[in-house]
Formats: sequence, C-alpha cells, structure tokens
Amino acid sequence: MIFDLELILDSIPQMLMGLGLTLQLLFLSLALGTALAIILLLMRISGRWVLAAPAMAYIYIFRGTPILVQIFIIYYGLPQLELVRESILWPILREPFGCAIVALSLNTGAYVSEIFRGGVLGVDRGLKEAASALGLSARQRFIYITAPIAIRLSLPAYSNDVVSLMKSTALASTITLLDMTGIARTIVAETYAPYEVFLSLMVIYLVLTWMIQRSFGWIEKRMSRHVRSEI
Amino acid sequence: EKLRVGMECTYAPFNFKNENGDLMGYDVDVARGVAGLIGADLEFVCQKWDGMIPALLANKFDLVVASMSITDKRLEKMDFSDTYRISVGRLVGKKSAGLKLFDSTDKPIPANFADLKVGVERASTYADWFKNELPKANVVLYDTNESLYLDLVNGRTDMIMTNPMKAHLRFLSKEDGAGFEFVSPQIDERKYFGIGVGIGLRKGNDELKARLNKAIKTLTDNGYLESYALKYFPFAIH
Amino acid sequence: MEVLTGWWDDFFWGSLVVVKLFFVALILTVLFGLIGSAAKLSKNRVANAIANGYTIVFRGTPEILVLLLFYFGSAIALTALAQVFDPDVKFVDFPPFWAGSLAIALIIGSYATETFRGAFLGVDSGQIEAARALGLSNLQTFIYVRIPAMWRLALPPFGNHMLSLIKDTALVAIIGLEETLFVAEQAIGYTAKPFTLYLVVGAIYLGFSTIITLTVMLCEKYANRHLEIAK
Amino acid sequence: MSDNQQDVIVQVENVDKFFGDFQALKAVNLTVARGERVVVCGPSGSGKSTLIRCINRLEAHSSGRILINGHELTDDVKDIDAVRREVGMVFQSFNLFPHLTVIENLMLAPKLVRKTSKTENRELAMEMLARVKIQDQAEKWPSALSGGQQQRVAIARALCMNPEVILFDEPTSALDPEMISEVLDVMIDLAKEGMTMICVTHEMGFARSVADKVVFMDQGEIVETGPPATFFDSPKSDRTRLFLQQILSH
Amino acid sequence: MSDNQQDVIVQVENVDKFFGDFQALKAVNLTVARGERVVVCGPSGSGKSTLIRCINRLEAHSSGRILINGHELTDDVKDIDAVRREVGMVFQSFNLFPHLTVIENLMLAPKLVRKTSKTENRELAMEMLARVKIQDQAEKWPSALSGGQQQRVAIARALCMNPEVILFDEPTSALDPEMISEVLDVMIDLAKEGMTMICVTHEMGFARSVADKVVFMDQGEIVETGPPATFFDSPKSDRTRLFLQQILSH
Ligand SMILES: Nc1ncnc2c1ncn2[C@@H]1O[C@H](COP(=O)(O)OP(=O)(O)OP(=O)(O)O)[C@@H](O)[C@H]1O
Ligand SMILES: Nc1ncnc2c1ncn2[C@@H]1O[C@H](COP(=O)(O)OP(=O)(O)OP(=O)(O)O)[C@@H](O)[C@H]1O
Ligand SMILES: [Mg+2]
Ligand SMILES: [Mg+2]
Repeated sequence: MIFDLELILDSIPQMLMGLGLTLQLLFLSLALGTALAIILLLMRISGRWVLAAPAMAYIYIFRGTPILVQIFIIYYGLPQLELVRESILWPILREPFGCAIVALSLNTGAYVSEIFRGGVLGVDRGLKEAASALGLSARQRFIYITAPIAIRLSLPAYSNDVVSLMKSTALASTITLLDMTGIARTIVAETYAPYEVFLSLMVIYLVLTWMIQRSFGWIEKRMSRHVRSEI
Repeated sequence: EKLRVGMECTYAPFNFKNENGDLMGYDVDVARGVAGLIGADLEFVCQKWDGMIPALLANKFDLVVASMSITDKRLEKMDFSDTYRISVGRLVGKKSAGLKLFDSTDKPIPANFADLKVGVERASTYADWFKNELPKANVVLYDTNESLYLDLVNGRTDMIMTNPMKAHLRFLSKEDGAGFEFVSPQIDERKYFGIGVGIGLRKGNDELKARLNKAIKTLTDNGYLESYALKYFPFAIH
Repeated sequence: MEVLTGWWDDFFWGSLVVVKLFFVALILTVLFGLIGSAAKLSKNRVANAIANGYTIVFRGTPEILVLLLFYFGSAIALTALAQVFDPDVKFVDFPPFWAGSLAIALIIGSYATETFRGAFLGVDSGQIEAARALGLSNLQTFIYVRIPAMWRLALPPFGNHMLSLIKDTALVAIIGLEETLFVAEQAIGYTAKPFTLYLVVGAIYLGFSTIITLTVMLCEKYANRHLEIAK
Repeated sequence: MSDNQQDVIVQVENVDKFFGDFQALKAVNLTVARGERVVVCGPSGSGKSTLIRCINRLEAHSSGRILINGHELTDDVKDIDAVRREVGMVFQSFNLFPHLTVIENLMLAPKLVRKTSKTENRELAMEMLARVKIQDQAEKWPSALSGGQQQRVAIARALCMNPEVILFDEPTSALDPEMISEVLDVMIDLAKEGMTMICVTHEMGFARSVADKVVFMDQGEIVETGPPATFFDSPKSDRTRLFLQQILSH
Repeated sequence: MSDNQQDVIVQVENVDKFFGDFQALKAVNLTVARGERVVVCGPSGSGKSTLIRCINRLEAHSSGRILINGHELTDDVKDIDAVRREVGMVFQSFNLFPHLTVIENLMLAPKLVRKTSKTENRELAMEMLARVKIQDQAEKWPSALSGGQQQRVAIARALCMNPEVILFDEPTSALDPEMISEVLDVMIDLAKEGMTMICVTHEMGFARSVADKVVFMDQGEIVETGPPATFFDSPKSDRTRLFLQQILSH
C-alpha cells in the first residue's frame, strides 16, 4: 500500500485546527478534576463516616465504569430528565463542550483523588509524629509537612493521569465535538483513507504526550532537589 | 457462494434490529431478495457509518446495502449497482419556530441559516450538501442517525437534515416528534444525492455487479421492491 | 424498566462478548508485558529500542485511535503480508473480535511492560544474591526467586490494568463489535431511552469491575500470605 | 503547689496502656525531677517507647495519670499543645523533614507554634546548631548529612522549642558505630548543662556515666529502678541480671 | 598440590577492585587456612564487604587472583558454580526467601543444585535447623521470626550446602541488642566445630575470643593483620589505633 503523501500534508494542518479544542478540554478538565480530587481526598481522610462514605462510593463508581459510557450518559442520557433540562446547569450540559468537560472532570477527579491519597499515605508516619511532638496542630501538620511531601510522591502517578486525560479527550469526538480526533474522523469519512489520517494524528498525540512527560520530568526534578541522587 | 453485507444495523426502518435481535428493514429485504435471485448465502456485518467505505475497501465485507446514495465522490473509490430506492433529504425542525429558509424557487436563503444549528450524520450526502451549498451554516456531525433525533428533542440543534421517509417513520409519527415538522422541500440535487441508493461493491467486480443489476431489475419489475416498501411505508420508494 | 423487555438476552450476549474479549486480551496482555519487560531489562540494545518504541507509541496514543487504526489497518496489513508469501492470496480477513482484543492487549500490554519491569527491579537484590551465593543458576534464580517475589509486587498495579482492560472493551463498540454498548445503541434506536440503557451498560461494567477487584484482592491475600503473621 | 512538688517535671502515676487486648504498660509509676537524667532500658517490646510516647501524648494512655510540670495530660487539646511545648522528643529514625533545609527544620515549629519573628527564629536556630556543633550545615538538605549529623540536627530542632524536658527514643541505635559517639557527646553536654532528660537507650556506658537513675522495664512493667552504680553492679531482680548479662556479654 | 598448600582454602593474591573509577580494593592479599577463623574489621566504606563478595564472586575482581580450594575464580561459569558450592555466605540483612517457609528456604538449593532427593533434603534441613537450635520453627514463614532467628535460619541455609568455608558480612549489625548474642553463640559453636570462617563484624568481643586472625581494612587496603591479642592490645598502625578507640570508647 502506498501512502498518499499529499493527503497527509493536507490533513495535518486541518487536524491541528482541533488542537486548541483538545488543549482546552485537557486543561479545563484537569483543573476542575484536580480541585474535585482535593475535595474528595479531604472527605476521605476526614475520619467522618458521613463524608468518607459518599466520597468512596463516588470514586468506586467513576473508576468502575468506562469513561465512554459516562460521556454518553451525561450527553445523551441526562437531557432525558426534565429535572436536568430545567436546572441551572442546563446551559452547560446543553453544549457538547460543557458535557465533555463535566464528564472528563468527574472522571479525572476520582482517579486523581486516589493518587493524592496514595501520596498522603506514603508520608512517613515518623515525620507526622515529629511534627506533633514539636507542637504543630493537625492543620499545620497537613499544610507544612504532609501536603508538600505527598505532592512530590504523587507527581509521577499524576503525570501519568494527565497523559490518560489527554488521551480521553479524543472521546469527545463521539459527542459531535470537532477536536483533533473529531476532525480526523471527518476527514477519513470524506476521503475514505484512514491510514494516512490516523497515523498522522497518532504522531501529533505522541508529540503531546512527550511534551507532557517532559514538563513533569522537569517539575519532578525541581521538587526532588532534597532527595539524594544516588538513592 | 457466500457474500458478506455491511450495514449500520441502527438505521431504522432501512436496517435495524428489533427487540428480538432480528435484523430487519427495507435494505435487509432487498439484500435477501437479491441473494435469493443470484443464489448466494448472506452474512450481515454491522458497521458504523463513518467506517463503512474503508471497511468495504479493507474487505471486511463484499457488499454495502446500507441506504448508501450513489455519488460521484463515492464512485471514485467504489462501484455501485443500479438504484433500488430514491435518495432525497429534508430538513426537520420545530413546528412553532416559523422558519423561512427557502425562497419560492426552493433555493435556500443562506442568511436565514445564520445562528441555527443543523445536525447531520458524519460523512453523509447531507453533510456534503451543506458543505457546498451553505458553507457558513453551523453544522454538527453525529455518528448515528438516532442521536440526531435525541439532540433535536434535547434542543441542542435547531434542525436536522435526513432522509424524509426515515424521519417520518422513526420520528415525526412518534410521540417524541410531535412538536416537529418538515421545514424544507425535498432536496434531491443529483450532484449530491446522485441518482439514488444502490448496492455498493469494490471496483473490479464487474461480473458480480452485472448479476446484482439483473437481480434488482427482476425485483423492480416483479413488484417485489414495492412490497418491501409497503411493509414500512404507505408508498413505494424506488 | 419495561423498555428493556426483549433486550435482556441481547445484553447477555453482549456481556458474553465483553467477557470473551477480556480473557483473550488478558492472556495476550500478560504475554506482551512479560516479553516487553524482559526486552527492556535485557542488555540487548535492539530489544531495548523496540520495547521502548512499543511503550511510547501505545501509551501515548488515544485508545480509540489505536482501535480504529487496528480495525481498518489489520486486514490490509495482513493481506499485504500474506501476499509476500503467496501472490495469489486476495484477502486475509481479520475478524473484529481479534482486531479488538489484539488492539486492547497491545495498549494494556504496554502498561504491563512497565509494571513488570518495575516489579522485577523491586525484588530485593539481596534475595537474588543469596540465591546466587547458594549456587542457583540464573534460570533457577529467575523461576524460583524472582518470579515469585515479582508477582506479589506486580499484582496491585496489574489489578488496575485489568480494570482498564475491562473498561476498554467498551471502545470496541466503535469498531462495531456487538458488545453491551453496541446493544444499548441498537436498543436506543428502537426505544429512544438513552438514559436507562446507558445506565444499564454502566451497571454491567460496574459489576465486572467489582468482580475483578474482589478477585485481585483474593490473589493479593494469597500472594502475601507469608507476611500475614507479621504485624 | 508546694515547693517540693514544683521540682517534679514528669509524674507518671499508675499508668496502663492497652493496644486492643494487648497491655503494653502495666501500672507504671515514674517521677522525674527537674534536672534529673533518667535512662530507660529493657528488652525489645517491653514498652519503653510506649512509655515515652505516652509522656509526649503521641499515644493516649488508657488509665492512670500523667502530669507534666503540673498539667495533667487529658484529651483536652489545649492542654496537650501547652504540654508538648515543654517536652522535646528525639526519635530513633531522626524524622527530619526531608523537604526543608536544616535551618528550616529548626525554624518551622517556632514560627508556627510560638509565632516569633523570622530573624528571632533564625538566630535561635543558629545558636542551637552551634550547640550541637553543626552550624556550617545550616543550608543543606537533611539527606546530604550523615546519620550522626542528622540526629544532632534533630536534637537541635527539639531544643529550639526550649523544652523543660527532652525525651530520647534510642537516639543512637540507627547509627553506624563511628557516629554513635558524636551523638552521645552532644547528649552528655546537654546533661551537663542541667537539661532534664528521659532517654531510652542500650548504651550502657552512657547510662553509667550520665544517668541519675536507671529504669529497667520488662513486659510492660518497671521491674527495677535505681542509681546506675547499684543497678549495674548489684541488680536486685533476676530479670535485670539476665538482661544485663546478654547486653554486656559481647 | 603439595601437602602444605592443601591446607589453604582461600587465597587472595594482589587483588584490585574498581567500581568505575573508584578503587574499592587495593592490592589485597589474604590467605585463609582450613579451620582458620578470620575477622575483618574497619570503618564503613573501607571495602570489607567488597572483599568477601569478591571471594564468593558476587563481584568480579578487576585484577589479581583469587583461589578457593585451589580453583581459580575466573569468568568461567562452571568453575564459579563449583566454587560457590564450597563457599557459604551469610548476609547482614538475612536475605531469606520470603515466599518460602523456613524449611523450604533450606531445601531449595540442595534440590536445585545438588539434585538430591526430597527426603534427604528435609532430613539435612532439620539437622541444620537443630544445629542452630531452631528446629521448632521449620514450618513458619521467615517474616514470623525475630531477626535473630532469621539470621540463624540463614546460617543453617548456608550450612545445608555443606560448604568448606562460610563468609559472614556483618551478620549481627541488623539485629536488636538482645538477639546479637544468640547469633554469636551459633557462630562460636561453628568455630568450635572447626568450620573455616571469614567474618566481617564490629563485635570485638567475638573477635577477641574466637578469631585466629584479625584483619583491619581502611580505604580499600589491608592495613594490619594479626592475632587478636596483639591486634587489640598493641596495634601497630595509627589508623588501627584510632578506629579501635572509636569503636571501644562507648
Ligand atoms: N500501635 C501499636 N499497636 C499495637 N501494638 C503496639 C503498638 N505499638 C506498640 N505495640 C506493642 O506494644 C509492645 C511494646 O512496644 P514498644 O515499642 O513500647 O517496645 P520497646 O520497648 O520500645 O521495644 P524496642 O526496643 O523494640 O523499641 C510491643 O509488644 C508492641 O508490639
Ligand atoms: N556496586 C558498587 N558500585 C560503586 N561503588 C561501590 C559499589 N559497592 C561498593 N562501592 C563502594 O566501594 C567502597 C567499599 O564498599 P564496601 O561495601 O566494601 O564497604 P564496607 O567496608 O563493607 O562498608 P560497611 O561497613 O558500610 O558495610 C565504598 O566506598 C562503596 O561506596
Ligand atoms: Mg522502641
Ligand atoms: Mg559492608
């Protein structure tokens, strides 16, 4: 099979027009999802059953079902309910962009909160005890000792999650959004040439992945100055 | 001889599954009728619309009997039999909206399409029509026909363009579609909608194509096509 | 719920497709993971480079894109390959089931590669030295010391991979394999009740996820039985 | 409070401690006067750590009373914080905050707990680092220091809160042999300056030369208490004798 | 081979070892006769572990010769395996296989290396467990044992291969003080039975009472060698004196 080079050169700029949308989806849902994750984390480690149980149930459901199904429920399913269509959220849920942001954020929140929890659990108990022995209050211990150490511990897993979120944005193409994948699928449907188009798209996503990983590698290095390199 | 037939399986009443899981519809009947005449066994393959032609070219199946219109663009990549039904499109919108979209000569008035969202299926002839005739229109692309109706009802789009027979049967005549009506005349410009719907096949299968054409002629002449249509519509559609 | 009448059996067969996909892909995933990690840990530079390329491509590309490429590309690639050996071959078909399971296994296998690699590295080098000091050969050390120690470490992250795997099966609806999500779409075409039907799919997947989680818990308990007595 | 009682800094009265069903402390009594140096020893699992963790309320005791400088340790948060300010603690595993430099480790608690000014804290910190002879390491990360240096920083960190009493839980047992003496030297200096100390340790040389009182624990009980001379040379109980034999034999 | 040479079990001749640019062993010479007990000591990083790891070829030396029972250690795999069967090794961190029970730990190497029968291996294993006085723990997981017990299992595991010489790398330094003597007792018993041993340790009491020869290393070199009496009481080199002072001061 001979590749149609002209088509590749033609379609890459077209697909890149969707890059903006892909990045918007990524950054917006990353910010919202991380905020949600922190709330869920605080609920889980609050030690209060009424807060911890809903957070656990939430995490369980969102990690236990495919994100594609979550997107479909939110986009096609929710508007079936009168309640939703009359709520103040309707202006957001009416738009496919809003639905994609909501779905991606809700999903990421569940995953990231577990990552943060792992980081918090990874903080050496001795350090918290040393802080108590010095007279720091529970809140001070969390802010000055647990959080900074937990963030560094969570960073590698968090960067993985950013990459999977970036990949999940491609699913927005299933709810009419013309992100990079949406544009690519349209080009394929018009040109009937999937290989050229999808392979070029794959390269674009790989570059994005690479950039995300490099950025996090840099951040991690900066945050690990205090860890001896030979260990 | 065994022939694999690609179709969406979600495009009622042309090709769809009922609650018992039986494949049925006008396309299915045509395919079965043709197979009977040329003496072939059929195997149906369900395939999403936007991959229909790539899948045919990749030899996932041998025939497309999926309400696919014969267009020049498609003919560049594949071959078609003679038509077994007509191909037209029509816009559906809200009854109360009072839309005036076409002038007295049935030409669209581009200005009146501004600010309106139109849903169509990705890679359909309708999408082509909009792209060329109304390039400024706000077109939203869907993966399945069914989601067109869902989002029209949800208010995410102001109108949709689709096959009028299907729209009538699956939507306008149902409870959901009560508040909606056709808001355009029939659009059937040959340039986009071609000469009608045919059976698609890979190029270079002229012998098969000849047999298909002969079978379709027989079905037409002997009134079979009409009887298939009357199962779903109150009129013939070929 | 009466909208579901008549569709239950379709959901059952759809679920069966999911289960079959899951097991086939699981076996392939373990295979790819072991081969990949062995290649990464080996000193052979070619094997290293191939394994690195493999994990970069499959971890950096959206799953939906891999699946589409595989679905469209596999038959053509396979045909081209077959024609090298026998020019008369017109077409080699690659059934969607196998395209789907292979694509999913390649994706998850790239994650498993990293997991297994980390687990092999996590095996206390003291144990390996003890085995060598006792005169065990490299192969014996691998089978009797490294694998048993490795699988205990690999199990928790591998459990997560199994969850991703089951959820990725939902994506094969995009290539038209008749699993639960595809059944739901057909049913929606008939009933116009997307909310109910997508919820059913979500519930089915939640069930699968629960079963996997419980199974992994049991396996972990077994793998860690030697640590239980210790506090 | 009578004059006599004022001199008592730590008073442990009939304290029990349960972990679930397991009793880690059994009716423990201990009085430590201002300026007194107490060494606690005993086999592993005998409750030494539990005892001093209760004194600092890192664990809550199950029954009995613990008084620090006259304040009783209860669940009342205010009291605990007040008490913790008077009690410093040094751990076996140093527990320096890895994300803070040495001097930041020392300045954190004064800033958050005492809310004193930054210059003041820095001065204090440098003074304490000098006291443990390590002022030239102030700007390093803890991980860049040797174990002995880390433990000296940990002692300086405890000193920064100007505690009435310092608790040590096996401060030298995670150290390489050559580093043990540098930490013991610092502790001996502290003792000479009159600091009140309770120290869990197996360094019998240290106990002999520095302690005013040696306490031997076994199975959650205090089995024997006495000045080092009597304790080492004529232990009363068999259990003590056996333990000393094991410890000193090699 | 002359009669005289036959009595030499381990011969290290002029051995250098480089890690990259760093020289961990510098022209080391050491001869160990059958039945001899050698204690190696020296500060951290002086190359003690490196030396005995080279003797067991867990590391390959960079130049010079090492002979075990007359076989030279080279890259030739067959020879290494043959040599390893004659050299047992006990590590600081025990390194028991955690997924195998105590007795399975002991039976694994005989099964895989000697290919002897299961009953035979089990008998041998029980015998060795008896030798380290721990036969009642045979069916437990290693993690259920105390450190001292684990180290005794590790010794028994090495004994199961019936080695000519056993190497110990700080076998007691990961242990709690009370457990040290139980392990040292087992080692003393082995010594009494005439086992050839090379032992890296800081337990000077053990060295004094058991060793035929004490070797002091510093910065990759053997600085001083001698019988314990001379070594401890009149060390020749300044470096040795300084080291002994630090180790014995507390
Ligand atoms: N948080 C806890 N939960 C349950 N049991 C505990 C806990 N902390 C300590 N114990 C138990 O209490 C007993 C006393 O422990 P403690 O740590 O005080 O002993 P120790 O004398 O300090 O021993 P070591 O010399 O090993 O440090 C031990 O049996 C221990 O297992
Ligand atoms: N694999 C290695 N790679 C690089 N350097 C090493 C390696 N192993 C040891 N070294 C270095 O060789 C030197 C000697 O190390 P060795 O472990 O033999 O010392 P040691 O005398 O056993 O010390 P310790 O008492 O701390 O166990 C050290 O400086 C160490 O950092
Ligand atoms: Mg303790
Ligand atoms: Mg060493």
